[in-house]
Amino acid sequence: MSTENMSTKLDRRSSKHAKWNLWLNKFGVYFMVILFIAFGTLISDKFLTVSNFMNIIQAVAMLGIVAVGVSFITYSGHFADMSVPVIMAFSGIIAVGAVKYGIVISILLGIAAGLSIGLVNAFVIGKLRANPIIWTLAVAFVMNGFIRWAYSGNQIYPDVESKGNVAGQIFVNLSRMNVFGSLPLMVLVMFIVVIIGQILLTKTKFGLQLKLIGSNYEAAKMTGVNVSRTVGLAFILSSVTTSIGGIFLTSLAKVGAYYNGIGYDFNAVTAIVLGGMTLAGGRGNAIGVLGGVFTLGLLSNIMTLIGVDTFSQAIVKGIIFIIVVGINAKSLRKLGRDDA
Amino acid sequence: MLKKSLVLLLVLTMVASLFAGCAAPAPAEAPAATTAEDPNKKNLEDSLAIDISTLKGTDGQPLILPMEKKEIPARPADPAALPEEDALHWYDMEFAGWSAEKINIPKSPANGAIGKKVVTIINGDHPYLTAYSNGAKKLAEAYKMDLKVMSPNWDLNVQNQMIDQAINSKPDMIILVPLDAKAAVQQFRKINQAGIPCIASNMLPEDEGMKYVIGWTGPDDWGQFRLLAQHLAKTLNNEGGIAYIRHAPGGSPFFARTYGPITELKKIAPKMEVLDMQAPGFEAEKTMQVVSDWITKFGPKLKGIVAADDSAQAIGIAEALKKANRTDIVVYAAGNSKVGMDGVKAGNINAITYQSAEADGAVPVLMAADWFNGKEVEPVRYLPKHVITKDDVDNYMPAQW
Amino acid sequence: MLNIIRSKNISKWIDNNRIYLIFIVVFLLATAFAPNFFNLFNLTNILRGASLGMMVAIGFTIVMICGHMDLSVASTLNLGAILVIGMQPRFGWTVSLIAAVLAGGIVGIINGLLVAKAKIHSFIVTLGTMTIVQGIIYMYSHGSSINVTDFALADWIDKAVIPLLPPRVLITVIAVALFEVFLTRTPYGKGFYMVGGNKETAWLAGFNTDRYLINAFTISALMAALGGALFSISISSAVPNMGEKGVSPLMIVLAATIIGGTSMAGGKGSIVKSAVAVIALGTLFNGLNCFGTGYEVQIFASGLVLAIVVLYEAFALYKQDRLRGQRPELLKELEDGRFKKI
Amino acid sequence: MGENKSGLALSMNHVSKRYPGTLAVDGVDFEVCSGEVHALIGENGAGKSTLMKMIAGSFSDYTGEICINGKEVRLSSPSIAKENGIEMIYQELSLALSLSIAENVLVGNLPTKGIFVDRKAMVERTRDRLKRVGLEHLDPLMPVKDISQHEAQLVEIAKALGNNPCILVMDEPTSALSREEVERLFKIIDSLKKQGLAIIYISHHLPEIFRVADRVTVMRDGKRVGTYEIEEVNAGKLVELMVGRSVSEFYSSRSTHLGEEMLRAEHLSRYGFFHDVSFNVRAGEILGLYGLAGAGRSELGRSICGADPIDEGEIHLKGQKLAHKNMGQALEAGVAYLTENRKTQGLALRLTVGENALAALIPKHTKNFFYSGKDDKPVLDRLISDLQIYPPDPSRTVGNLSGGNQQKVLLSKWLSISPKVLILDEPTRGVDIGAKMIIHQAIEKLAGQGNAVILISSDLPELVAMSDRVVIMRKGHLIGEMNKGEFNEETVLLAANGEGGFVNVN
Repeated sequence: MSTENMSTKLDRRSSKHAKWNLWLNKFGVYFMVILFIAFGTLISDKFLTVSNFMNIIQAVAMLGIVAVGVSFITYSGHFADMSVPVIMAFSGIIAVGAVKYGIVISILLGIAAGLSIGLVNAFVIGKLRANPIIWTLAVAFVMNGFIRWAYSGNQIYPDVESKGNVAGQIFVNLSRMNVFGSLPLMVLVMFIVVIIGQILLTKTKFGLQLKLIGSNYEAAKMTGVNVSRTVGLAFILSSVTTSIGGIFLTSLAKVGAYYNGIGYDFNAVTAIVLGGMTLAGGRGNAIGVLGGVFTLGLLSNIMTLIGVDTFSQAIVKGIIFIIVVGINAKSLRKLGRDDA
Repeated sequence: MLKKSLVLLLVLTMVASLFAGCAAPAPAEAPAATTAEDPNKKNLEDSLAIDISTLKGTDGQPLILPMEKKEIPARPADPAALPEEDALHWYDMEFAGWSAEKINIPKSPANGAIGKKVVTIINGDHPYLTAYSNGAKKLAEAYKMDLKVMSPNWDLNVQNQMIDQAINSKPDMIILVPLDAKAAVQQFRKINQAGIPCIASNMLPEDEGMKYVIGWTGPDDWGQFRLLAQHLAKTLNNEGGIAYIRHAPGGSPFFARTYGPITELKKIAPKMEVLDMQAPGFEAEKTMQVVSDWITKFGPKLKGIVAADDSAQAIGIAEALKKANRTDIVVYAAGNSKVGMDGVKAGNINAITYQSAEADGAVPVLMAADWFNGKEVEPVRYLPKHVITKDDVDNYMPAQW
Repeated sequence: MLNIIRSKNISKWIDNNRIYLIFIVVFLLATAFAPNFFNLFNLTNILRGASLGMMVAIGFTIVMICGHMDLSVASTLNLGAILVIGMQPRFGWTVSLIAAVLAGGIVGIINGLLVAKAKIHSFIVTLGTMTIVQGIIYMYSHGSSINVTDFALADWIDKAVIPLLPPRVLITVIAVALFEVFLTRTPYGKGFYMVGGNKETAWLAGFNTDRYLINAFTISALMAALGGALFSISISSAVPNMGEKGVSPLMIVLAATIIGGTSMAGGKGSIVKSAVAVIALGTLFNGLNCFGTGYEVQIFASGLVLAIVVLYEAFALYKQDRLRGQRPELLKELEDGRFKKI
Repeated sequence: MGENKSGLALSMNHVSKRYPGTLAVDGVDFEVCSGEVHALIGENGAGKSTLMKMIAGSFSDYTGEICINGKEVRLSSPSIAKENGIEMIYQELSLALSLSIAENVLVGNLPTKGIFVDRKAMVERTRDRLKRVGLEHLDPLMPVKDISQHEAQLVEIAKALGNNPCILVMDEPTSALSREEVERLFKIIDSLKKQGLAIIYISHHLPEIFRVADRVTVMRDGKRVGTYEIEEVNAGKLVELMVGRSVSEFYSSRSTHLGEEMLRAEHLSRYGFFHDVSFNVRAGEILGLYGLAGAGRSELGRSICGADPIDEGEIHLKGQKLAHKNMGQALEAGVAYLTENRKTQGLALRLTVGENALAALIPKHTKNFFYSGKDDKPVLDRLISDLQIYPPDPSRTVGNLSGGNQQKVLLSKWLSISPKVLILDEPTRGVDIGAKMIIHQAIEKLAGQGNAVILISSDLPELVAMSDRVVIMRKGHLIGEMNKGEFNEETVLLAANGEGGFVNVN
């Protein structure tokens, strides 16, 4: 009798502990955000201001938009999309090229361009089950070569391409525009993408089935989930947000060029993983990813405020990244949800 | 078993065909020997008659401008011992090439530039370098030279292979844009040892490397930024804190575009202060983040920003300033890309350096032509220096890239 | 029936040796059509260019056989390069080369410990160390490249004393051969395949799997550092940011390893095949460059090769999956015509 | 101890092992003598597997004392266990699929010549070992991924035997074997016993235990209930000890009410897997589907539910042609398939009980694009209480549950949508008796509600007791059917072997 009591007590405690660990895993990144904010407030009186926070958020807005899309891929257990940079470059360059037909067509065609790469990825990875990293790497190579060839290594400019019509101006302004007073459009889009992403992941058939796929692909398949379509959709969604990010980036840089977007592939993975998603899939959420993106922004902000030079910043970032992910992995292992 | 025999077969074919291949190139050299004296003279005369002063860049500026002179001070005993704020600390970087003793430089054939085979190896793919190649091609066309451009896409290993490939194709001249000032030494040495005349372009190699080349042409980064700094000091009345957005590490611009203005300002406006320097790369959003952080950190102390690039970096700066409503901060940058000139025109950038990409590509070809024509060639040929401001920016439109 | 067996064997054979076929095709095409391609000088040049990638591919392949990924090789390569040049003036070549390679080894040990003991995904660990090591390199070199003025070693190491095989290439080839023998012919080497094929089994069979992982990452980093050091010796200088712009050696090696038939899932792969794949990609680049095509065509072509290989692999896996467990006597029944043909 | 036994090979004194939150093994004493087969039984979660893993050296943090041949040892890693002559045959296959049979069999012990692997010796040695388990026809250099699952199980046994152990632990070694292979294994065990090996045999199959064991130890809730000479006990007694209460009748007879025809397969073929299969199943009926390993039963089940393609033939559901292209469409029509591979294909082990149990409900609970979770809780509560899933906490990670409870969760996934036709592939493999009863009740309940069940099982008593009708497959063909009353364990088995007075329906 007494042992039974003991064991149920033990059970209950461990269950409580488990829930806490799980919560930590889900939103733990925000502890870090709070930690950083506290630290920033300590080191600089200028840190805790609206304008500083606006700066931080705006600086990472594009990364946020891209990362939320790529996080669908990570969530489905397909690691990452190495074709992110070329999708960004391609969507941007096509959007600039189409700016002469008006801003709406420009944006739509830009997204369609990125989407077309996403569709190929979706088919080859979703349906044919090619290795996602290698395939997207191949796509990155091929498209990189293609864009350079098609534009003979030149970059194109929205104001030139628009031939003087107002669309070119609007295009350049996309990344500079404020809505509702002083809310930058990019930031608004980022929050919208995060909210849609969160809803998609947690409240729809797609998201729930994606979780199942990420946790055990075969089991999902044997539960009647249309795995190829769902995985494909993840790649398509990723390509859409990546295209949006690419158009913003191009608008900000005022040029469409094949080199736009370099580095966004690994940066997105960094943010996603910091945000509590594991590469094994099926864990994390879009709000966590947003936290990961914020963390990166805060980290840069604080280090520049302290006066850390560029090189040391890289070292500190790398170390914090490994530590955070290490803690996360450990807490998951305590839960018996070892992903290794 | 199958595998083994396959490997054997492969090795055999390779060896067999190698010998076949070695024998093949021999007859190609035969016609050169039969060339008589006369056509050479004729060729020289024709070449000298070519007038390139009418060539214009896509920006409407003359492609070739007369070279600017630069004063060369005496080298201090140990430049590295001087503080970094002292211009002479950077002596070896800035004045590389002027005093190098040339080694084993081939003699000019003095038989005219027409028909000469030139290989240009640039350092990577970038719109600037696309314009660079266009400039080079334009001049090569004028001289009826056979110009081939190779790009290793920023990969040093690939560039080394391309140099070997270029040597292997036995051209009359190799023009090399090194990826790195120091790695260039061995590259030029290799070309030199192969007996092929060589010109360095755009990226100034170390003094050691200048021994092996006929000459170097390119922008005077240090000089340009001194000029820019003078303009900056004047605008700010020799006061205020300056922050620097640096070039990507690994090349001479990383230093020239930061320490050029720093040393100059130290000299002409000692009250001006270096606040910080960061290298966020050529990304608008990262630069924006850094500049925003600076504005937060330094507040009104920050009076001016010097950037190594007038496109993405300058855009990032402009965005950050606009958000913070800091119209008082002045911005100076290198470049003259379209984006940069648009920025100057719009008032986002106070001034940029004039660095014609097409001229950058054309001048080394001109140097090659001069050399083929038997003319005297100076060891260093700078592109003209100029600071573009709102007043004269229209003269440089449309931009080359 | 015989037909089926034979066609199955041939496709299996092609599958196993595809990299040699790819190499031969690329090589023959280049020989036939590319000007200035087929001569000793140029072929030596290709091998010289490939030796860096081959050296990195050795360790990278071992890590991949263990079912892991090492993104930090490009940084480690830079570390080896910068240290050997940076230390040479004070310590001489021997000491600085050893120190540079050992410094790479430390990176590898850290990678290995974090993967094996802290149980963090290797993709993440090496993504982190990649950034950290690159930062350290910049700090060490102050963001500048460095060089030495002693060219004696540089000249020796790249001079083709033996046709096709300058010392640098020779060292690389020997390293590839040694590691291939080690991996496929010794019991310890076989253990890497076991650990990658099924970690649980390997552990239960008494293998110290953690040590294997640490060793794999250490070998990877050691070889990357050695490759970088030899490369920098050959140019008497070191650049801190090789691979930061353009296409990183990491991507080339990754592509080559996959084209060479190493499986990302682990348990399968060959160092020689990875090395041949590096040479094949180098030949492709070189051949296309002989035509004077721009870089865009070269990257397009290598991407295409990679894409085809990935697609082929996916298709083979799909087919294998579909046919697993088929009963031969039922297939016989089909052939006898009791049913419609497939 | 008995006279024929020569001393203690292994003795464990008061050993314990704690997992986070549970005491899996709680102060157990256990011993095995040389030349003895000691069976270890208990329900899933009773602690047998943990105890065995302890012997195999999987844990470094157990408490208590372990002696081998009278000497105390600390078995903190698999290599130490191996050094002490302990070999283990695992329930889940532990072979590296991409490596060759030889490398797997000789793992950690490859023959060398100098520093190199001696390939010739490797092949020869492997061939010898394969011969012992009747696999002499396999090429030792063939990769393991190319052999069948039951062959792989035998390779696993060959691997363990090859190291000449003095203590051999077998954890459900027969779960993937056919009858003949099981019989061959028993012969091997007999001869090993004669050689003086100490064998620990874990199984849920009581008949097997009575066939091979000398003594039996029963565990429950991490504790040892008792150790008995095999002559002292009978099946009923053992079940009682395991479950902790008396089980008067294991298989209750149920009254069936057969309705209309639910599903009819007409000349179904998937080329190379099964050919020309026709049968039907009625509402309320449990149709047993039996065949030896490799007969094509699972393949048939997978094809009917749309997981695999059908090359020829038609399926009719309630008289209407079922034209499904994938599993999702089959599910929508009401045909579900419970996989035999719980861990690889059945459950997402990293997710919770709730997420797994409701996985199939996702499309049904999605309205207007959004998933509504408000119906989740009642469904989940009902499933957990119906199937007595323990612990009754839907937020538990499935991977931490015992095998029996995992199987219940897997079943609950399909019960949640109560499909018209449910195909169950080995629904009680590796499951303890208590869980088995609950699963059987749930299946009967489902059939009782007017659904059809197709039961694929190698467990003959289960198949015979549960089924209203049995169809037999052999080598990819459906060779006949038997109605209630016409079949018993023996006739079914004979039919599956192609013998006996069985009328071929084709």
